[in-house]
Amino acid sequence: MDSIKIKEYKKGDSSLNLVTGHLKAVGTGVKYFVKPQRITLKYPEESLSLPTGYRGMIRLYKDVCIGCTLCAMVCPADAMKMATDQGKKFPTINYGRCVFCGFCVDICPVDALKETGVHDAAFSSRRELFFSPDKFNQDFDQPPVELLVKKVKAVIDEEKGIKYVPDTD
Amino acid sequence: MTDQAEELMKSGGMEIDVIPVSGELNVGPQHPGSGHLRIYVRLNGDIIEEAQVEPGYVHRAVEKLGENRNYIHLIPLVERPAILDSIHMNLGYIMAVEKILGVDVPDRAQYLRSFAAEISRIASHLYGMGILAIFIGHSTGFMWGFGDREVWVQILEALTGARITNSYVIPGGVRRDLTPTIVEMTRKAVTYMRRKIKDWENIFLNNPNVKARLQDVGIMTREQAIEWGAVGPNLRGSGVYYDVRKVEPYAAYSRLDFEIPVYKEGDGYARTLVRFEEIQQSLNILEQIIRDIPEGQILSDRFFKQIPPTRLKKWWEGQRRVVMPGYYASFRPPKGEAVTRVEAGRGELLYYVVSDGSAKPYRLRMITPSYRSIYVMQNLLKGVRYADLVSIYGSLDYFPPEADR
Amino acid sequence: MQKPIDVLSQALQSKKIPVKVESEGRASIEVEKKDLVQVAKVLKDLGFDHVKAVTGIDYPDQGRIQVVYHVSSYSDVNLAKVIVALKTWTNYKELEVPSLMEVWKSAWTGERETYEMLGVKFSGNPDMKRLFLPEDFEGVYPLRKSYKIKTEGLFVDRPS
Amino acid sequence: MMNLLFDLRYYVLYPSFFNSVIYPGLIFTAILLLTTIWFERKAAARVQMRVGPYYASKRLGGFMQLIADAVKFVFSEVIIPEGVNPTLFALAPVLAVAMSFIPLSIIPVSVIPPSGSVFSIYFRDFYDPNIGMGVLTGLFVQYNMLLILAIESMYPVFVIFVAWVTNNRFAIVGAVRESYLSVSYDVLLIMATLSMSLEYHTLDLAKIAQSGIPGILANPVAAIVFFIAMLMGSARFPFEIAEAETELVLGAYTEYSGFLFVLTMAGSYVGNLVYALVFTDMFLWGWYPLSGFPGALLTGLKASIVVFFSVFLRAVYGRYRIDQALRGGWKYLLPLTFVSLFIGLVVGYIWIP
Repeated sequence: MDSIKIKEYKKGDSSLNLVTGHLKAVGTGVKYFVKPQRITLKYPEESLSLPTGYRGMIRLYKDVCIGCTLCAMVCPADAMKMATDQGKKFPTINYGRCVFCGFCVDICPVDALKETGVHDAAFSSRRELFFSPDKFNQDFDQPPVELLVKKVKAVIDEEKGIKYVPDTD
Repeated sequence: MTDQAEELMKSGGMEIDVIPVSGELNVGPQHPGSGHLRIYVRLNGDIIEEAQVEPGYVHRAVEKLGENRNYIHLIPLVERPAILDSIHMNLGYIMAVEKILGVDVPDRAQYLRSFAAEISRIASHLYGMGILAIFIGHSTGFMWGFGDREVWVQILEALTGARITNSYVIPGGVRRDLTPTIVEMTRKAVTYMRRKIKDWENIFLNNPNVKARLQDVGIMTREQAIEWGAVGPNLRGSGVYYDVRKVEPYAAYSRLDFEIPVYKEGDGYARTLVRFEEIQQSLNILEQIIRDIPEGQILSDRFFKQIPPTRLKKWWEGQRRVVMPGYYASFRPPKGEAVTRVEAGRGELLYYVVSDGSAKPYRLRMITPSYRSIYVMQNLLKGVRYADLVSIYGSLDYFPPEADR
Repeated sequence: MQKPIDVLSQALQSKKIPVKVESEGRASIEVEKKDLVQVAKVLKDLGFDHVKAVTGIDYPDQGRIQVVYHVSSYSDVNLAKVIVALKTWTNYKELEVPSLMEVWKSAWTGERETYEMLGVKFSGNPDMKRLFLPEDFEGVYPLRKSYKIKTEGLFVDRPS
Repeated sequence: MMNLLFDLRYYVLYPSFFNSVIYPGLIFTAILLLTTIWFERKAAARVQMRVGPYYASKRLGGFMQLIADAVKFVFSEVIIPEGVNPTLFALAPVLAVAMSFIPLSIIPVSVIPPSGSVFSIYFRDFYDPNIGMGVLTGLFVQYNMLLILAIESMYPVFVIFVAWVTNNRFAIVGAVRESYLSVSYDVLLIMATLSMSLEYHTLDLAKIAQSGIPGILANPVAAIVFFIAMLMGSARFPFEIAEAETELVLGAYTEYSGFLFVLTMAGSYVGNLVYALVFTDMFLWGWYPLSGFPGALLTGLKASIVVFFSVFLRAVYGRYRIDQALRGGWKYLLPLTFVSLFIGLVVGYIWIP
């Protein structure tokens, strides 16, 4: 074990320190006022592209699925259930419950489930959140991309924290 | 009028007779300065005579649910109480499960656990400082706390695939490996944070206004901190040298070089300073990890062998990700019990898992740091000024969902 | 230098307190309800100064509840490596355990929670009332095994 | 036709009307108020890694957001809590705002030269014997310093009134804090003003500004004290103690919603502008060396900068505790005002004729 160091801070500033403290605080404020460091993403106009391996919404490849039920067993939120379809068992998912842990994707022995990276789908009723195997088998309807939308990706910058640069892909 | 209150009056340089004017205030749960918590306050003038902390507004019965779910199902569940610090919440639980299972974790996975945990700690501390700042009215500290946290959240997102509910740690190892991109991101983020910390000092820590609000506020002596069972930075702010990372090193902490900041004063400012210096120490740790991390597997051999070879090729050799063998879906650990502790962002996190040999834990006890702060806060709030309620609350970094579980 | 756990077990054995050493940092003591406070005081004298957790475990088949205090030390750097589980049992017939608040104040939260969740009364704790549950919560104690929660099956077609 | 226009111009530009309704009265204040709030949000956003108001009007940097907010507030429901007197509840904020507007018609914003200015026709009506020129002010009083301070010190009474009628505990605590604060900052304001009046041998703001000697150089101590007292008086950071959101929800204004809430909010901003105008006249040369309408614009510009700076402090500070603010006021700033009195006496004797 390392040596134990118990520190103390200096209490009771002198009035000179007090003045410099105030000046430094206001000065830092002014510094950022003059040269702002903004990290806001202007969302509808700029859309963030996600890193590879992002655990977004999941889709099923029905033709690959062997109906082993492992995904339903591992699902922590009881979101994935098995349904019988033409004598075969297929997973269904209730997105009202899914917590996007990705366990089902990881445990599927034949890679019949895949994370899509879509994270901003919207549904108009709770019933729509329930995906039957057939619906689950389709690609997600990507939200209509207007021309204005600029795909950007977040890059960590040494000076500005986060910078958004246009995504070239 | 309590003695404490009288003393406070004198120490504040106001030696006047205070005519007792009492009244009650219900701070929370619908109050901008309370969070999901109700504090019943009895005031005497400006002095709080009695404060009763009443948690439970965000209770989600993690312990009960834990008895009704398989071990693997609990991974996303136990990180819910403090999603800002989910890596730690997860890590403690997984360590308990591993102890019962008797699994060894490979070196690289241990380093990766420390890596994710330290990022989580920085993010958690920044969040805590942000909340403290807005509680005392300092909106810039609030926004900076959340803004700078975003940098670390981005790294976690790249590493684990999710921003906050990471579910990154699994029994026997971790789910994903470090990529060169993440190493580069971390390196830049460390540089950025070191630079930004100077501005933090100027506008927040050394700001005379902030000092006035935090110094000599909510003083907890060493004896009191021990008696009340304070944890984490609150404990270390009171001059107790206790950090699970040093006392009982887990993950890779026995091989990492870092210091534990301890301050003697025990007031709100000391607690804030401890958090602040812990961020700096965490930056050092991160640098060491990306320098020293050994090569190797990230999942215990016992489970790694069970992954089907075709999948192993695709995922591990392709994306540096491990997938789960079917074993995980419903494993039955032997009978036994385990007590594990980790140093989460807000302090010591204790798990007590009792297994009866079935697929579900017989009893899961989760003692979160904020849970242990309830008693500390209740005691600290007695005899302080009403305006100090928020600075004590903030400086304890109390997080209601974490306390309620 | 002796390991802290060995020092501890020697000290306890000299006082005729049965201690079970589980690993380098874990030990457990199982005592009768009536000896609880006394053993706690011995532990406190040894340097264990705070309670980390108070846990109640329901064993309905045996008709009793186990109460576990996990104690450790802050002030002694060596003892901090050890967590001692102080275990005791209480029957369904008389669900009352002496409170350890007089020894360790930090047992406050855990004792209150165990009271509301399992119905174990801690005599001597000044705040034996609910903490997390709402004041008007009805029904049995939620952490008892007799409090069942609804679980679902794996199949949509055949709900279990 | 020409006559009608001339008549209209005569009445519109008549300082008693012009100053209290157009500039720096209702209309200008309303615009400046919106600009101030917009600036406050924008400036805080710049410091805080954000963008601030943006989407309401992208070209104007989100300026229209404030208009949108105002419209939203006007049309949202005014909730009158149970157990209050509805008349008084509605009347209280109106009175408070009205009270905060009154000083605007007394503060001199410029001088009227005998000829050459649009205001020259009123030269005789607003003739100030102290400076030998007309003064552009709504109501000319030779002792306007005293009158402004007297009216402004009434404002906290109405804040307390607002809190009292809402019958809310947080509001009462806020009102108590406001009353403690108002006593301490009023003393500072009066003492700082007094030292300036000793220094310039007058109680007329116009004379101080027109003297051509900036007060901030002649008596910097008084300027500092006045500025801090101004922050206290208009509930700006770091003295936003009576409203203290995380402690008292919104202090005295907790129960207000909709349009009445806008009024309560406007009160403190108008107060800030009043103090800023006085500060400009007293310490920053006011309109000097301009006169007439350009002079008035210059005064407004300087006052706006003072207002903007005081709202900018939101991005730098948290709030002090009430006892710290009181201790600061009585223990440190009050002795400073004695220093400023002394400086006023000496400098006034040596330098200022």
